[in-house]
Amino acid sequence: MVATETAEGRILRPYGDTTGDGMVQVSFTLPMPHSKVAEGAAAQLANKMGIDPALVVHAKAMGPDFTFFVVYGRVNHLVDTSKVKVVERDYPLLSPKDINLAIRKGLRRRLAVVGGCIGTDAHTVGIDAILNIKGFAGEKGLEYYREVKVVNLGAQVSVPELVARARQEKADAVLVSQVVTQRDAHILNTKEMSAAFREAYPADRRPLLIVGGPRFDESASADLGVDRVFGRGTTPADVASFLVHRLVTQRPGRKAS
Amino acid sequence: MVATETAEGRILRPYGDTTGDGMVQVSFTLPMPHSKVAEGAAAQLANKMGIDPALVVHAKAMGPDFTFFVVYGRVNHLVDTSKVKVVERDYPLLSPKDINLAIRKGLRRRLAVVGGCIGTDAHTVGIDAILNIKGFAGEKGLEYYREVKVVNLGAQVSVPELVARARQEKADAVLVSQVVTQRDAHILNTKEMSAAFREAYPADRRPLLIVGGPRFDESASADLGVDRVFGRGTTPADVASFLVHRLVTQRPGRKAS
Amino acid sequence: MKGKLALDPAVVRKARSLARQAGRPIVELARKHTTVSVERATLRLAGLRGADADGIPWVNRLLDAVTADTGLEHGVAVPVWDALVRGEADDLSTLAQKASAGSIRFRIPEGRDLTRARAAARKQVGAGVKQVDARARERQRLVKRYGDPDHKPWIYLIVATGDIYEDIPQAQQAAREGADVIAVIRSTGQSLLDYVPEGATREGFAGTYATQENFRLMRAALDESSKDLGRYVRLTNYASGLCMPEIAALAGLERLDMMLNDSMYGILFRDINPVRTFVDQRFSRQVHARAGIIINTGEDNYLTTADAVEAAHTVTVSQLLNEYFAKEAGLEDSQLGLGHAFEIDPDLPDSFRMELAHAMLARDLFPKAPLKWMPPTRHMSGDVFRGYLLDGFFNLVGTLTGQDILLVGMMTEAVVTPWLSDRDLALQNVRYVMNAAGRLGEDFHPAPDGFIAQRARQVLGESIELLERILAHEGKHGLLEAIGDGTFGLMKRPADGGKGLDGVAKKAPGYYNPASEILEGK
Amino acid sequence: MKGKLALDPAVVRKARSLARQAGRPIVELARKHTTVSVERATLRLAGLRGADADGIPWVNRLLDAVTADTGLEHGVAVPVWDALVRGEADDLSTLAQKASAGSIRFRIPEGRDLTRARAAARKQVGAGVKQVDARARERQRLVKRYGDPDHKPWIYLIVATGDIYEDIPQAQQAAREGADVIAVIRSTGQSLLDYVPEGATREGFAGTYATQENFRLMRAALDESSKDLGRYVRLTNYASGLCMPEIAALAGLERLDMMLNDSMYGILFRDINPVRTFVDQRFSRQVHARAGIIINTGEDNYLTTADAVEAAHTVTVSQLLNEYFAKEAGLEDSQLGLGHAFEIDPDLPDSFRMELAHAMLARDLFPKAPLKWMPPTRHMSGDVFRGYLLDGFFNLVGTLTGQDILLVGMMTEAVVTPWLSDRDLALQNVRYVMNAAGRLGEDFHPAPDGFIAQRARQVLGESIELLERILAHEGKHGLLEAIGDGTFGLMKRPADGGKGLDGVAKKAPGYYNPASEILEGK
Ligand code: B12
Ligand code: B12
Ligand SMILES: Cc1ncc(COP(=O)(O)O)c(C=O)c1O
Ligand SMILES: Cc1ncc(COP(=O)(O)O)c(C=O)c1O
Repeated sequence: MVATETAEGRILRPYGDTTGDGMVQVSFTLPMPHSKVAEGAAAQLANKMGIDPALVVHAKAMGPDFTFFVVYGRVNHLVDTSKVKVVERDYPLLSPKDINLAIRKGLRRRLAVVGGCIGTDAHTVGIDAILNIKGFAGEKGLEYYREVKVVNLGAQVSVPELVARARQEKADAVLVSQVVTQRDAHILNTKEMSAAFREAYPADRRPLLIVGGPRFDESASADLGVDRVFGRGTTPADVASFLVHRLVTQRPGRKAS
Repeated sequence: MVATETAEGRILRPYGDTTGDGMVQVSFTLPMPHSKVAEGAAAQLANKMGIDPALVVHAKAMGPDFTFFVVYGRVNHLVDTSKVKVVERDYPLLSPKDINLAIRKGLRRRLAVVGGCIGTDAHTVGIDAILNIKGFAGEKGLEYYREVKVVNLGAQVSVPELVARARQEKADAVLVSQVVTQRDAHILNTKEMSAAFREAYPADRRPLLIVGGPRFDESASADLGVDRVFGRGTTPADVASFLVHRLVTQRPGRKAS
Repeated sequence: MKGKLALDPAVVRKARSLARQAGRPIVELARKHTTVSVERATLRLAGLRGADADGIPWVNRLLDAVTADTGLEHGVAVPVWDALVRGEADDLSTLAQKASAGSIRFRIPEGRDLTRARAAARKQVGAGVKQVDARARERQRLVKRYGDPDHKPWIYLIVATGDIYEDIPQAQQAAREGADVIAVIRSTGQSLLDYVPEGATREGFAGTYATQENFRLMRAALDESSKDLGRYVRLTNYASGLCMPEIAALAGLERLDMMLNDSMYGILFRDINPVRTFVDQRFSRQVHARAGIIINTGEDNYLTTADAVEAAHTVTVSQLLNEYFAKEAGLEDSQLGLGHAFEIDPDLPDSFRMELAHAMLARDLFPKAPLKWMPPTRHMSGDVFRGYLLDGFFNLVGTLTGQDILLVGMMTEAVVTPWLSDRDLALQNVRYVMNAAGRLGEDFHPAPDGFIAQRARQVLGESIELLERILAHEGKHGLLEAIGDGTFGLMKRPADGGKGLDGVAKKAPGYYNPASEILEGK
Repeated sequence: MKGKLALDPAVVRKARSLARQAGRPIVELARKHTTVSVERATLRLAGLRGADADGIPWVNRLLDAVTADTGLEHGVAVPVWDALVRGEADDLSTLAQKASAGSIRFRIPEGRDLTRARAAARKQVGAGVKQVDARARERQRLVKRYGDPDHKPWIYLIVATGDIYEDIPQAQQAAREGADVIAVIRSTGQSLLDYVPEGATREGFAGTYATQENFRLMRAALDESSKDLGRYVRLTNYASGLCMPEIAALAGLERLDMMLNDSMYGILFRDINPVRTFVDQRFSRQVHARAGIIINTGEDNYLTTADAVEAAHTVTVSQLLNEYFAKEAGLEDSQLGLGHAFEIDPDLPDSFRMELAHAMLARDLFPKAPLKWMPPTRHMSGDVFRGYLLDGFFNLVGTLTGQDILLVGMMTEAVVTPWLSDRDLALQNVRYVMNAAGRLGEDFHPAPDGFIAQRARQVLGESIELLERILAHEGKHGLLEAIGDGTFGLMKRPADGGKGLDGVAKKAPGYYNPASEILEGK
C-alpha cells in the first residue's frame, strides 16, 4: 500500500483492487428516457467527473422520463492529503471531574447553558444526546456535570424565544441543533439565530454560540456567525471541554457578572 | 421534467428529487487509515470530481490501511446530449426469412461463419448465445439460419488456430468473444487477432472481423482493427442482419469465390 | 381466527379491558370540551373556503370574530347562523369578510331564533357531510372499477419534495412502479400552525404543505394513474397537529384514503396540549369514520427516541389505546391502520427474530386491523448498501407475518429525503422479496415455547404492567397524569401545558355543534 | 440423522447405488492408466523442484527425457531411480539437468536392479509423503492452538488480483474482517497448461497463478493472521486442470487446507480428455486424502450455463458421483466439500423457496459432508444494490439450511473481480444475516407435503432418472459414453477427444508407482 510520502502529506488515488488503479463507483439519474443516447450521456457525465474509461454497467428506465445509471471506472484525479483542511480539536479533552473543577475554580459559579432545536426542526435526539443525563455513546450529557446548569428548550423553538430565554438564564453558551437540511434550512436558521444574538447583545457579553447537526460543515463557523460547529458523532465531552476551554481557560477580559 | 430543448439536443443535470438539483452518489476506497483527514481527503476527491457541496455520509475503516467512503452531493457538470456519440444500428434489422433469402439471392451459396473465445477466456455463454440454435432473449442463434454455416470453436482458442480454421472453412466472417477484461485482456487479445488476420489475408479477401463482449466500447472498432464491435445485450438478429448488410447488400467488388 | 403465537385469550382480554378503563375518562373529557379547530372544521364542512389577502383562512377570521363576541364555549354554529338568519350576510364568506372587517356583532340567540339558527346550521353542515358521504361512495365505485391490489401487504410510498408540482410526477412514477398507496409528507412545522394554508404550494421544507388544493391536485393525478394502471391507487396525508379536525374534514371532502391520525402523537412528539389533542383527535376520527378513511397511527415514533427492545411494550400499549379511542369514535376494525416498526439495533443477536416476534404479536392482537409496518430509520446510516439490505429483511418480516400496509424503506434514510431512484430501487427490493419469498410464511412455524413465542408473550406482559401503572395514577384521568409525569417516551407533558391550550374551551350549557350531532348519529 | 425433508431412505439408497454402478467402471479404467501429471507428481513428492532457464519445471524436463527412452507406460519411478542407483547422478535435480542435456539413457531394469530401483524410489517418495503427513499434523496442531470458527457456515472469501503481493494484504484484511477461508483464484488459462509455473508471480489475468511459492507465501501470511486473530484461517486453491496430481502434491506439501477438485469439471468445462481427467482426479484425491485436505467440487458450474431449475438434478447427480469417486480414493465424509449454488432466476415466483428446497436436499442427502454453498453469479447485474440484496438472501438460505462453507457473494459480480471494499461490504452482509437470523432455522419447518418438500423430492426423482439413463448407455463405461453424447450440460466430450490425451498411457505389466502404492496403503 505504498503511496508517495511527502513532508506535508501523501498523494493518493482511489483503490479498487490494485494500488493506483483509481477505481470508483457512481450512480445517478438523468431526466431522459432510456436509450443508447442516454447511456452515452451517462458516460459523458462520468467523463466530465474525470472518470475514464467509464463503464456504464447498469441503466434502468424509471418511467418514460428518467433513467437510473450505475457507472464504474478509473478517476484520474489525485488526492493530496497535505491540502486537506479539517477542524481538529484544538483544546484538551477533559474528564467530568476536571471540568467541574475548572468551572468552580475559574468561574466561581455554575456555567449556564441554554439549548434547543430552532425553526421547525423537531429532531431533539441529537441535542438531547449532548444535554440530557442519558448522554451519547456511553458518555453522560451536560446535565450530569454538577457545575453546568442546563436548560433544554426542546423542539421547534423560535429564535426570539431562544434569545429571551438566554437573557433570562444569563446563558454563558447557547447550543442549537439543526438536523433537517432540505433547502439549506439548517444554514438559514443558524444565520438568523446568530444575527439575532448579535442584535440583542453587546459584543463582549454575547453568549458563546454553538451549533450542531449531522450535515454541518465543521469549518463553516465564521460563515454561520457562530463560535463553533459540531458534526456527526459529537460526544458531550467534546462539547463540555470546548465550553471550559473558551469560557474558563482562555476567558475573555470581562469579569464574571 | 422540462430541460433546455435545443435543436441538436438537451442540456441536463442529474436529478435527485428536484429538476436541476444535480445530485449524485459516489463510493470509493482511499488507501489511508480512517481519520478526520481521511474524510477531508474524500471530500477533496469529490470536489475534484465536480461535486460541491460534497457530503461524506459514510466512512468505514477497512483495516489499518484503507477507508471506504460514501459521498452524496451536487455535481456542477452539465450533460449535453447533442455531444453524445453512440454507434446506432446503421443497417436494417431483418427477419430470419429475409436473411436466408438475401443470402441465397445475393451470395448464391451459404454464408460461412467461424466463432469462438480467444486467448484464455473460457466464457462461451456469450458467443453461444449468438451462434447456437438455443440463441438469446427468445431469438434463435445463427445456427438456426438455413443459409448460414456456423463453426463454433468454443473456448480458449488460440489465434493461429482461429486463422487456420477460418481459411479451411473459407469463412466470410469471424466472430470472437471476450468477456474477461482484467488488465485489458480483451483489448490485447482482440488486437492480436485482427493483426494476425491482416497478416494472413490479402486485404480484399480478409473475412469480416466481429468482436463482442459485455465490456467493449462499441465505438472502438477502428482502434481494435475489427469491422464491428457488439456489446451488452446483443441479439443474434443484430448480428445476422449486420452480416447480410456488409457481406451481401453492400458487397465489395470481388466475385463470390 | 387463532394466531400463530397462540396467545392466551384471557390475557388478551385483560389487556383490552385495561385499555378501555384507561381511555374511558379521556373520552368523557373530550365530550365536555371543544376547540378552535373543531369549530373551524364545522365551518369548513359548511363550505367556507379561501383566505384573506395575508393568507389567513376565512374560517380563522370568522371564528376569531365570533369568539371575540360570544367566546368559544357555545360553539361557532349558533352565533354564525343566527347572524345569517338575521340577514347580516347572504352567505358564509360574505359574513366572514364583514365579520373580520368588524361590521358584525354576534350573539347567542334564544327561543325561536335559537331553534332557527340551529336548524339552518344543521342544514348547511349536513350538506357538507353529504358531500363527504358522496366522496366515500365514489371511492367504493372506483375501487370496484379499478380493483384493489392483488397482493398483501399493500405497498405504501412517500413523496416529499416540498413542491406539489414535483410531487405529482414522482407519485405517478411510484404508482407505475408498483406503489399501492402514496403518502405526501408535510412540511416541517405545519403541525404547529393553528391554521391550514391555502392553495397549491411549492416551498415546503422536507415535505409539502397539506392544503385542500394540494389534496385535490394529487388525488386527481392518482385517479389518472389508477385509470392507466387499472388499480385504485390510494392517497395518504397527515391529520395530526393543531388542525386535526379541519384537515380531517378536508381529507373527507377531497377523497383522501388514509390519514395519519394518532391519539397521542401531538402530545408526545409535538408538545401540543393533551386536552386539545384528545378533543381534536376524537372529532377528527368521527369525520374519518364517516369518510371511510383508514387511519394510520404513529407507534413507530416511540422507537425513534426509545430503544426498540426496551420500549417494545409501549408500542403495544399505544396500539391498544388507539384501538379503543378509534372504535369509540366510530371507526371499524377495517379502518385501524395501527403502526409498528422495524427499529431494533441490527447488531443485536437475534434482532431479526425479535422483529418477527413483535410483528407477530401485533398481528395476533389485532387480527382484523390493516396493520401498518414501518421500516428501519434510526439504525440506517450513510452506508446505503447496508441500508438496502436491512430494508430487504424488513420487507421479509412484512410478508412473513402478514402485515397489511408496508411503508417502503429507503436506503438513503440517513442521508436525504427520498430521491426518485431511491424509490425505484426500494420498490424493486419489495417486489423481489414478495415475489421470491412471499409464501414463505407457510414454512414458518415458531415453536410454541421457542424464542419468538416467549419474546412476544414477554412484551404483552410488560404492556399489561404498564397499563396497570397508568390506572394506578390517582386523579380522575389516570392517563392524563401518566402522560404528565413522563410515562410515555420519557416525555413529561402536563395537562395544563403545551401548545394550543388557549384554543380549548369547556362546553357551555346549550353548546351546539351540528357536525358532532350528525356524526354521532343523533 | 433424519433431515427436515424426511426423504425416503430407500430412494436415497437407490440413488447412491446407481452412482456406485456408474462410477465403478471408471475407477477400473483409472486403475489401468497413468498420466504425465501423475508421474510428475511422483517426482515432486520425491523432492524434485525448480525449473530451467525458460521456466520449464525440471519434473517436466526429466519426464520428457524418460518417456523418450522408455515411454510412459512403465511409469517414471523405475527408470529414474535405476539411473540414480546406477550412479548417473547423485541427486534428482542433477539427474534432471543431465537428462535434459541428453547425456543419460534410461532403461527398464530387471531382476535385482529392478528391485533396487523400486526400493530406492519408494524410499525417496515415501519421505515426501511423510512430509505431507507432517504438514497435516501441523494443521491439526494449529487448529488446536488457534481454534476453529465459532460458527457455521464457515465464511469463504476469494482474492483474485493476479499479483500475489496484492493478494496477501487483501487476504489478511479479509481474514481480519471475518473470513474463515481464503481462496486465491487462478489466472485464466492455467488449467490448460501442462506444467506448473514456478516462483512468486505478479501477472495473472483475473487470478493469480497457482505455484508452490505462491502457496507458501500465502499460507505463511495466513499463519500470521491466524496468530493475530486467534482463529485458524484456512487457505484454498485449485487442483483442477491438466496438472491436478502435481498441484495436489504441492498443496499437501505447503499445507493448503482445501482444494477445488471435481471429478468431471475438467472434462465438461475445460474440454480436457475424459480418461486423463479421471486418472488425474483419482490420484490427486488420494493425495488430498493423505493431506487431510477438504475438496471442493464444482457443481455450481452447471448452473452458470444451464437453467438452475431445469438442471437442478444434474447438480445432485454430480454430487453423488463426486461422493463415490472421493470415497473410493480414500477421502472421509468430513473432506467432501460438495458444491451447489443459488442460481435460480430471482424473478421466478417462489425462487427463494426453490433455493431452500435445493439446499435442503443437498443437506439431507449428505448429512456429514461439509457442503459448500455458492452465491448468485449469472443473475447478478450492474445493479449493485440489487446484487447486495440477492447476496443477503443467499446468505439467509445458507444459515437456514445448515450449510458448512459459504462462498461470500460480491455485489460487483457482474462488473469486476472483487474490490477490497466489495469484500468488506460482503462480509458485513454475511455477519448481519448470521447474527440477526442465524438461529431462524429453529422456526423453519416446511410442511411434509408442502411446496419445498415436493420440489426436493422432484429433483431427487429426476436425478435417479438421469443416473438410470447413464447406466442405460451400452459400452462398458456407461458414464464415459454419457459424457460423450452430451448428457451433462449439453456438452459432448468423446472419450478420445479433448486436451491432454497424449499424456495418457495404459499401464504396462510391471508398471510401478511408489506414490500410489503408499497412498493405497499397500
Ligand atoms: C429520529 C428521526 C425522526 C423522529 C425525531 C424524534 C425526535 N424527538 O427527535 C421523528 C419520527 C419525529 C422524525 C420526524 C421527521 N423527520 Co426525521 N429522522 C429521524 C432519524 C431516523 C434519526 C435522527 C436521529 O435521531 N439521529 C441520532 C442523533 C443522535 O444523531 P444527530 O441528530 O446527528 O446528532 C448527533 C450529531 O449530529 C451532533 N449534534 C446534533 N445536534 C447537535 C447540537 C449541538 C449543539 C451539538 C454540539 C451537537 C449536535 O451530536 C449528536 C450526537 O453525536 C433520521 C434518519 C437518520 N437515520 O439519520 C430522520 C431524518 C433526520 N428526518 C427527516 C425528516 C424529513 C423528518 C420529517 C420532516 C419527515 C416529515 N415530513 O414528516 C419529520 C418531521 C420532523 C420535524 N418537524 O423536524 C430527514 C431529514 C432530511 C434532511 N436531511 O433534510 C431524515 C434524514 C430522514 C430522511 N432521509 O428523510 N424524524
Ligand atoms: C458464467 C460465468 C462463468 C462460467 C463460464 C461458463 C461458460 N462456459 O461460459 C465459469 C464458472 C466457467 C466462469 C469461470 C470464470 N470466470 Co466467470 N463469469 C460468469 C458470469 C457469472 C456470467 C457470464 C455470462 O455467461 N453472461 C451471460 C452472457 C449471455 O452475456 P455476455 O457474455 O455479456 O454475452 C452477451 C454480449 O456481451 C454479447 N457478446 C458476447 N460475446 C460476443 C461475441 C460476439 C461475436 C458478439 C456479436 C456478441 C457477443 O452478446 C451476448 C448476448 O447478448 C460472469 C458474471 C456476470 N454475472 O456477468 C462471470 C465473470 C465474467 N467471470 C469472471 C472471472 C474472473 C472468471 C474466472 C477467470 C474466475 C477464476 N479465476 O476462476 C473463471 C475462469 C474462466 C476463464 N478461464 O475465462 C469475471 C470477469 C472479470 C473481468 N471483467 O475481467 C466475471 C465478470 C465475474 C467476476 N466479477 O469476477 N465464469
Ligand atoms: C401520527 C403522525 N402524525 C404526524 C406525523 C408527521 O409529523 P409532523 O407533525 O412533523 O407533520 C408523523 C410522523 O411520523 C406521525 O407519525
Ligand atoms: C472445480 C473447479 N475447478 C477449477 C475452477 C477454476 O477454473 P479454471 O479451470 O479456469 O482455473 C473452477 C471454477 O469455478 C471449479 O469450479
